[in-house]
Parts: sequence; C-alpha cells; structure tokens
Amino acid sequence: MSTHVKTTDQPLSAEAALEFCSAPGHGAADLFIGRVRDLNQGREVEGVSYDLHSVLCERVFAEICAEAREEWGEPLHIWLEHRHGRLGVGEASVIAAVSSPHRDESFRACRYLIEQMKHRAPIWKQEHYVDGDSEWVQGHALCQHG
Amino acid sequence: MSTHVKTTDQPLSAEAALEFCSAPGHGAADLFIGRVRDLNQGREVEGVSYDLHSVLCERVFAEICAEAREEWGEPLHIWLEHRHGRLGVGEASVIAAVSSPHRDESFRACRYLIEQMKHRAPIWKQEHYVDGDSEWVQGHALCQHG
Amino acid sequence: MSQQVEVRLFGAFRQYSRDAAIAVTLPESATVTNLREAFADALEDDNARALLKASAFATDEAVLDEDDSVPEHGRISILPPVCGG
Amino acid sequence: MSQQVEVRLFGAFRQYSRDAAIAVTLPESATVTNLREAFADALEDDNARALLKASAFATDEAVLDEDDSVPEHGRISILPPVCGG
Repeated sequence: MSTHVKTTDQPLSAEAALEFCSAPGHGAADLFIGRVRDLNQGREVEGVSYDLHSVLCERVFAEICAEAREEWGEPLHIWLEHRHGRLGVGEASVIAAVSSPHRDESFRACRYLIEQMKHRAPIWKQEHYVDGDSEWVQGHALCQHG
Repeated sequence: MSTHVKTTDQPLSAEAALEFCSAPGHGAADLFIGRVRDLNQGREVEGVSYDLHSVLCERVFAEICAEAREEWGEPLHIWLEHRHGRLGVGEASVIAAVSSPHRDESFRACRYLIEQMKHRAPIWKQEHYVDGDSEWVQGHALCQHG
Repeated sequence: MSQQVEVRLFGAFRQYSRDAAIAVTLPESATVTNLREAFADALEDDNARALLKASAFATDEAVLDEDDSVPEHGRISILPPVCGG
Repeated sequence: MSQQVEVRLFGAFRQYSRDAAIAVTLPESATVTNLREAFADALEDDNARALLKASAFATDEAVLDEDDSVPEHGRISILPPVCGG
C-alpha cells in the first residue's frame, strides 16, 4: 500500500501514475485524466489557468486517499496529482489512479478520488476564451470537512 | 468519434491508448489495465498464457464498443486491446480506455468494456504456477449474443 | 453426401490435439447439434467431453445456436468457457 | 491589543489585490466571524463582497468554522467556491 499526492506546475505523467499504481498482487489499475476542453458552456476556450492552495490541497488529497483506502482496502496504491499554472487545450490538469487486487476497487476508488477532489480541494480555474476574455469559473462553496 | 480494437502478442501501451482517447472537446479519459497477478485462489502464479480466437474476439470487441457508443454517446473515443501469448506477473493483458466530453461517460463506458469483454470475448487463460503445474482457468460459458 | 468439418480448438481443448484442430465427418445440412455429437465421439477423454457440455461452437462471425446449420464453408471453432482479462 | 492578519487570496479574489493578499486588523481573540466582517470592510468591490459570502477562511491545515478563533500564528487564506479538475 502506498499513496502519492502532489500539486505541481509541471506536466503530469500518466506513465508515472501507472508505474506507481502496480504491484505483483494487483490485477487491476484504473486511471483518470482530466484535460482542458476547447469549449465550455458554448464558449470557445483557448486555455485555463489553475490556481490552488498547495499545502491545503495536498492535505485534502491525502484525506481523500485515506478515505478511499478505508473504504476499498488497505492494499490499494493511490495516486492523485493536480497541475497548476496556465494549460492549453488538451493538457492534463489532473490524474488520479488506483491499483488493487481486483478491478471493482480500482474503478470505485478512482472515481471517488475525482469526485471528492472536485468538491473539496482548494483549486480554482480561470478560463481564457478565444475572444480574449477571461473568467473565473463558478464552483462549489467549501465547507469545513473532517 | 473513433474506435480501436485489437488483439496482439506484443506488449500493450497505455500511452498509445491515452493518445488515441483524447480530443479537444474531451475533458475526461478513463483507462483500465488488467495485469497478471502473482497469486490466484491461493496459488503462486509465475505467468499466464492467454489464448484467444483473434477474428471473433475483435468482432466481439467491436460490438461491445458499438454498444458503449450507443449508450454513452457518439463522440466517445474507445480503445480495447487484449494481449495473447505468455505473460509474466505484472504484465498487462488488457487495456480499455475511453474519452468523452464529461467524466461520467468515460468511467461508465470503460467499465462496460471490461465487464463485457470478460463475459463475451473468446479468450482463455492458462496459469503457470511456481510449483511447475499449469491449469486452464475455468470461465463463463459463452452463449449466442447479438 | 457427407462433409468433413475441421473444428479449431482453443483454451483447454488444445491439450487434446497437437494440431489445434479435430476433424469430424457430418452429413450434409447437419445442425450444430449433429456437430456436437460427432465432435463428442471424436474426443477420447471424459474431461474433454465434460468440457464440451459447457462449450459453444462458432464461426469466425458469431457463436452458433444448437439449431443452426453448420455452414458449408468457413471455419468452425469450439469455444470453452471464457475468462479474458 | 490588536493583531494584524494577512489574508491570502486565491482564485477570483486575486483580481482585487496585486499582492495576492489583503491585511486586516482584528482584536485579540477574534473569531472567524470578526475576520469575515473586517475583510468585507477591506474589500472595495461589491462583486468581491458577494463572492465573500460563498467563500471560506482556512489555515494551511483546515477550513475554519465561523465560530473558530482566528489563530494568532499561521497563515490565513480566503477560499472562494472551488472547481478543480
């Protein structure tokens, strides 16, 4: 069992995530990538700037991973990384990955990481539109958690 | 939208799957890897030989992908590859990947590919144990489908 | 008129022939049920016959029903229970 | 005795200060509610005040409740509604 969480301004590596999420006893790994889309709510997007509170973010990531381990089993290997800075269309903003002995745990835990991250991690995005405009995307209000 | 299905005796590439499963309009991609485990039902496994009916297998893969597209949307990019031949512990036997505008479709469709593949694709595995013994793993009887 | 059908072997059936195939002779317009009987006769091993009960015949296009005719051309395979992944 | 608290800005709050921080003065043993009021006074923009209503104060360890005391040491941040990924 091991957990890796990080925020970084460098490109994310799916390969590194899959290498980390592997073990001789693990028959399954699931990996999710979130990427910058070229369209949001009908507006043409050129890029997105991600802002995050790095210390708190990694703390929240670690909590989420601990919850996943609690729910789906000690042996999980868990990876959660989020990028910050300005990203172009198609670039990966987040990678979550989980490996486990059997596939159900990998799928469920990986999904859990992403859903919880979206709701609880202190991350914000500013979309840059092709028309030159920019806007901070509206999000979910944070509540005290845990 | 595009679909890639293949059976091969060469190592599988997650990188190729993720490159295929991407598009400027796709904010999400999910990838699943099945790998050879070192233990099955208490027996120490040294490797697994995969046998498959290649023509029929690719046909079944294509059907499964078409069903996923029908269910979760035309724009999906879908990748499904299965390896055959003898694999060592930790090697990837199957990779399924899906990209989509939003994450729910990627997760659901990717899971569907794997579950259906396990039940319907003409693939067999023979486990080679550390004690020198080998055994064909019992599976699900195939019925006519579609 | 009779036809000879070569049945390709997969998975656990492979151990019953070095050629990965077993040839059976069938009457013309035979059904899959006829094929199953002839194939059972050609097997010399009780385990193989037991495995056959849980197995399906298929062409390169699809798994066959018991009532289907055995196609005169095209390859026939016997598919034991599957377990991919 | 009063204390000066520097509130770090994130996301949409960043546009309201070049320093990515706004300093406010609070009485000793102030609560987060006091901090919220002082911070609202320091903002000059109605949109910023509206955003504040949906935002949470946090230390580097956790999001704070309105009843919590403002810690005397340690960094305070204001976190607008989040949308990672």
